[in-house]
Amino acid sequence: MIEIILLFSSVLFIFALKLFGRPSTAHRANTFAILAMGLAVFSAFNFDFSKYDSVFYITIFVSGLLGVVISKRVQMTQMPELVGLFNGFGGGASGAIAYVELSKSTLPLSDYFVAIFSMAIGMFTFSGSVVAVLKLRGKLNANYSTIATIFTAFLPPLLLLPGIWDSLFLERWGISILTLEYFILLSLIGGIVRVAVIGGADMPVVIAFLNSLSGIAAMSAGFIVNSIILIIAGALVGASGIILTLLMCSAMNRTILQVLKGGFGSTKVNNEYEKDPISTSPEDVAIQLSYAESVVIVPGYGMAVAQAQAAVKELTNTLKDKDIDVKFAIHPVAGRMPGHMNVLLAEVDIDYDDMYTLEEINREFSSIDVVIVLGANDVVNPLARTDETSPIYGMPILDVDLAKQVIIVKRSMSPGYAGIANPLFINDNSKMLFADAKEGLEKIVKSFELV
Amino acid sequence: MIEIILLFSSVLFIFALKLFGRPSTAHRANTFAILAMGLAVFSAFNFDFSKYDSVFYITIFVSGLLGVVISKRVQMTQMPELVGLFNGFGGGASGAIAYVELSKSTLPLSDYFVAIFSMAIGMFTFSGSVVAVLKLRGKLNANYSTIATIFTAFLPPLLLLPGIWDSLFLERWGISILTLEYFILLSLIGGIVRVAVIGGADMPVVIAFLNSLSGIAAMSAGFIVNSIILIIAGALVGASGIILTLLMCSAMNRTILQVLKGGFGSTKVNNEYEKDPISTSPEDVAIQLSYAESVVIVPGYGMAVAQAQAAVKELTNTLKDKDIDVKFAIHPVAGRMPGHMNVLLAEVDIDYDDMYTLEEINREFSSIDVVIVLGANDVVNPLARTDETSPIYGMPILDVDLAKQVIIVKRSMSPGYAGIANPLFINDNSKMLFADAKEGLEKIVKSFELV
Amino acid sequence: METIFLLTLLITFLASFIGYELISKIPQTLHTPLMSGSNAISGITLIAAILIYPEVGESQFLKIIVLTALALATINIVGGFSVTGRILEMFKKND
Amino acid sequence: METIFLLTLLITFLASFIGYELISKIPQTLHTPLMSGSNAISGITLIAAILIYPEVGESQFLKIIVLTALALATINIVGGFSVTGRILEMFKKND
Ligand SMILES: NC(=O)c1ccc[n+]([C@@H]2O[C@H](COP(=O)([O-])OP(=O)(O)OC[C@H]3O[C@@H](n4cnc5c(N)ncnc54)[C@H](OP(=O)(O)O)[C@@H]3O)[C@@H](O)[C@H]2O)c1
Ligand SMILES: NC(=O)c1ccc[n+]([C@@H]2O[C@H](COP(=O)([O-])OP(=O)(O)OC[C@H]3O[C@@H](n4cnc5c(N)ncnc54)[C@H](OP(=O)(O)O)[C@@H]3O)[C@@H](O)[C@H]2O)c1
Repeated sequence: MIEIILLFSSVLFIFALKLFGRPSTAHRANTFAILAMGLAVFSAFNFDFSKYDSVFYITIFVSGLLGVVISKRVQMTQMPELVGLFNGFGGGASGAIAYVELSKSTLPLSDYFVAIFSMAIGMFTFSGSVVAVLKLRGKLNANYSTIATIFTAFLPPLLLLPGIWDSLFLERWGISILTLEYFILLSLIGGIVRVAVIGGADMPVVIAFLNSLSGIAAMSAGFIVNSIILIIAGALVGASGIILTLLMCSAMNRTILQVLKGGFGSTKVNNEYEKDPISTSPEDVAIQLSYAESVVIVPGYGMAVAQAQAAVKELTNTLKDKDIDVKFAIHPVAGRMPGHMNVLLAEVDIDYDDMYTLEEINREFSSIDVVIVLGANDVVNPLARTDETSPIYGMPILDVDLAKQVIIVKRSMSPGYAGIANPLFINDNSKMLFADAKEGLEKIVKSFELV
Repeated sequence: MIEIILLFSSVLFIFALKLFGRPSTAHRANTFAILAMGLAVFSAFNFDFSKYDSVFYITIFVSGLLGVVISKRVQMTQMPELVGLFNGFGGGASGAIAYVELSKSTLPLSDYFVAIFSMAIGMFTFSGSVVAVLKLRGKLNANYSTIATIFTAFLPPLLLLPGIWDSLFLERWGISILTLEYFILLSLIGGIVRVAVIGGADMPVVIAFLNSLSGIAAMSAGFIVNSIILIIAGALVGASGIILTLLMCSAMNRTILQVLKGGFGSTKVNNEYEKDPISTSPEDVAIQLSYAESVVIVPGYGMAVAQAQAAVKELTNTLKDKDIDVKFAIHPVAGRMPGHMNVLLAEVDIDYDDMYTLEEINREFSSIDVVIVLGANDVVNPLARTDETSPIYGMPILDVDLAKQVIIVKRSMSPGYAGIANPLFINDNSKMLFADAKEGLEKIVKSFELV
Repeated sequence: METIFLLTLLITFLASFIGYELISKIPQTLHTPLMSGSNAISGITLIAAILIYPEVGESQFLKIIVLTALALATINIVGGFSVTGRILEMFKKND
Repeated sequence: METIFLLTLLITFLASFIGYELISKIPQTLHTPLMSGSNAISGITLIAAILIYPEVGESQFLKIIVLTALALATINIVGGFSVTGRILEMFKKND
């Protein structure tokens, strides 16, 4: 009976993953996944709920409540942090399970290595995720690559140590608790160091990668506790995390190893501009827009930081009222998480059909009257097409420079994540509106009333 | 050890199926599949080759040789028949295995039903495939729908009979050999009747469907003999056959049930033409072509029947020598098997890049100077777009009628598979070249020398 | 036992393969909900916590660790699904 | 035994799912080689013939039936792969 429930639950997990693949079925996907999870959890009890004491149930209840509260409170712009944090939790849980199993002396030999693997991956995921979250929040900016190099160099002897230790002091074959704890420490430090060297804007890739690791940790925990559903769900998450990571990397034209090695954007390149940009005012922008027939808005990281979604919606409404065609051009790695811009725009009810992917919109730019680049930078940098020495060379970009007029809304001339100058800013058909994305847009909307 | 080989073999089968999905990797796919099959067969011997007598090895050897000879001899136009025949063999083999297992009295109860299922499906596949091959060869044309209706109506009592029989005359629980043979007979007749009612041009769909069934028969045989590799490979074939069947049906805008019900094309529709078509001569066609800048060739069932591939290649060369752009428009169900036209054209070295799918080429027809429709009919019938009462209404077609000039090469005004008139033939910009596809083309090429 | 282990390995491979295949065709728009959804699924390790809790025996220390795992996994699951639901809600009202 | 059966069922499901997913994105050009290739694979039932041949015992009749199955499956496999190779060869020389 239990086995049939588990079979059913596995099938549901797979269909959930499949349904996540289409916008029209994605919300059903979540329901499927919840159902699958519910069945799996239910069957784990094996119809014997009395084996568990009240502390157990209270823990589940309280943490479930906590989960709901956190998830309801968080703002959509903080999504990446939240996913990162939860990831760490999942990894930590798997690591803890593996530790408990390892400290039992009854574990069969073949499971030892799987368990140590699961423990290490889980703990690595945990500490790595915490660092990733801190980086995303901007709480950790320094470059830790020297520490990382030293740590990596010392890792092999550090890993050998417990073997020597155990063979000296341990009588039965196995692993001492002390060694286990030492391994945990190493994994935790490993997670911290590895993530610390990676630049803040690469955190989305790191989070997808850690997500994959947390799946792998769960999968290997499944091998220890003999749970097929754990193995299947873990494998699904592990594999989907990997492919997501690879997709993201290829959208930035970098390999996963380059990303994980870290240090991106730290090499200094020539950031001088040959001439001054033309700057403009909200009033002028409003006038310009009112003469346009087609407008494309390119949201970027700055839009998310400034929380300018509502203002974007307001401007869109204003423009549509004047029968101006408004489209959104979404670069695959714009913002802080893949697909993040789509979510932020959907949050303020911007029509799904108005959001265009890179391939779709790039064909159209030459016939667009005005493009508004809103806190985006690297994803519209034409050097990716022209300058072979540029670190972003080869990354597919939005060809906004082909449009008739480009207005860039950002606070200064400072570079984006890749740390390089953007010649788009000094193009003849570009104008800079120096402002916070939200305030800038609000002023433009206000100016419309005066036009 | 054996188990690890089998594990590896399963993995190879899956990667083979994946590699079949891209033109650049498809030939490696076959190698992978052969390797997987080799490993699976090898492991079935379980390192004990002495258990088998010489009759056994001779059978394998002779039939292997036979397989090679048949496959080398067959012409590419007979591909569908060959695939159909082999299908039947696979199904028949599974059915025979199930019969042997059933006649042992040691089979556990739970396997009885699986085995009967496997036997029935296998035998059905066998006889159905044979009929399908006969139909494809044009050896069976009549419409057997009344027989089918009668058979279907009597099936339930016919199936009940052996139960009564066995309960009367059989002492132990189980199934008598007589009943088994009776079931085999029913399955064989079932296969014949079911396929006989389906029109000849629907045979490709039927063959894909029977392919799926042969996979399912193998899979269930796997459950009886406890072979995981049989189950996996069988399931892969079963599932891929089903989706292939569905893809084909949707390319004809019909459901699988409609196809399997049969009787398509037997309803009589108005096949009168309002006016006479304009007919033309090979010489005129040659002149017309020599003034064209862009030519599209649409091959159809008639091209395959006439074996006109080599002539097509010759014409293409002639045209390309004159710097005329030549493209091929391949409808998904043109010919006698999905993708069949691609294979035939590839056989005579026509460039893969010159073959266009329906979606790709339909955008271009309006700028094409001359379209040559070569033994195709239904796939270029504009009624599919305009006439709601037509049996092919809604089927995506090649919009050749948008081109500047259309030349149709076929032997008469007779309709194609769907049995309906084609208004394209009497369009103002259409001309008919009444000829066998191969002879017609050869004459056109010859005329070029005179131009 | 050995057969079961090999069947399990096979299942692991098949599931990973499916995970990989399914995600490789997902459109970019859905990357955020997908990440968040699969993140929630990775809390499946809750099952392991449930399974081993009755077996930890006397040790208060191990009990606390299992409870910690239980809490972390539960937050991961419940929070993860709830936030995925919120994200998808935003897409849904667009339809 | 029961576990093995359920694991097997799971594998059946996973393999079918993979078959379905993989083929649903195949381009039309490859339909013929795919049909022919998967047709060859369906001869896998050869394995069953190999497995049961030593167990049929005395009965000459059953022996002949197994040999028939063996022959049919072998032709299916060898012929199927060989013809698929021929078809693919035609595509290859195009590259
Ligand atoms: N999305 C992902 O999954 C992902 C993953 C990995 C890496 N990345 C990387 O992240 C980058 C994303 O490109 P992007 O164009 O979106 O961002 P970006 O290139 O990092 O540029 C963001 C710009 O926003 C501006 N900005 C910051 N705060 C602002 C505010 N409050 N108001 C207005 N403007 C503000 C900044 O200029 P000021 O300081 O002058 O205002 C900055 O130049 C790419 O390099 C990509 O490779 C993304
Ligand atoms: N490919 C598949 O997988 C598949 C599967 C199921 C159904 N079908 C059906 O098959 C049909 C395929 O369409 P189609 O346009 O390729 O064929 P079609 O509509 O059946 O027409 C073929 C035409 O070829 C002509 N023809 C026959 N022998 C010829 C020869 N030796 N030389 C020149 N012409 C010859 C015939 O006209 P004459 O007798 O006047 O020469 C006939 O009108 C569709 O209705 C489709 O739904 C295809």
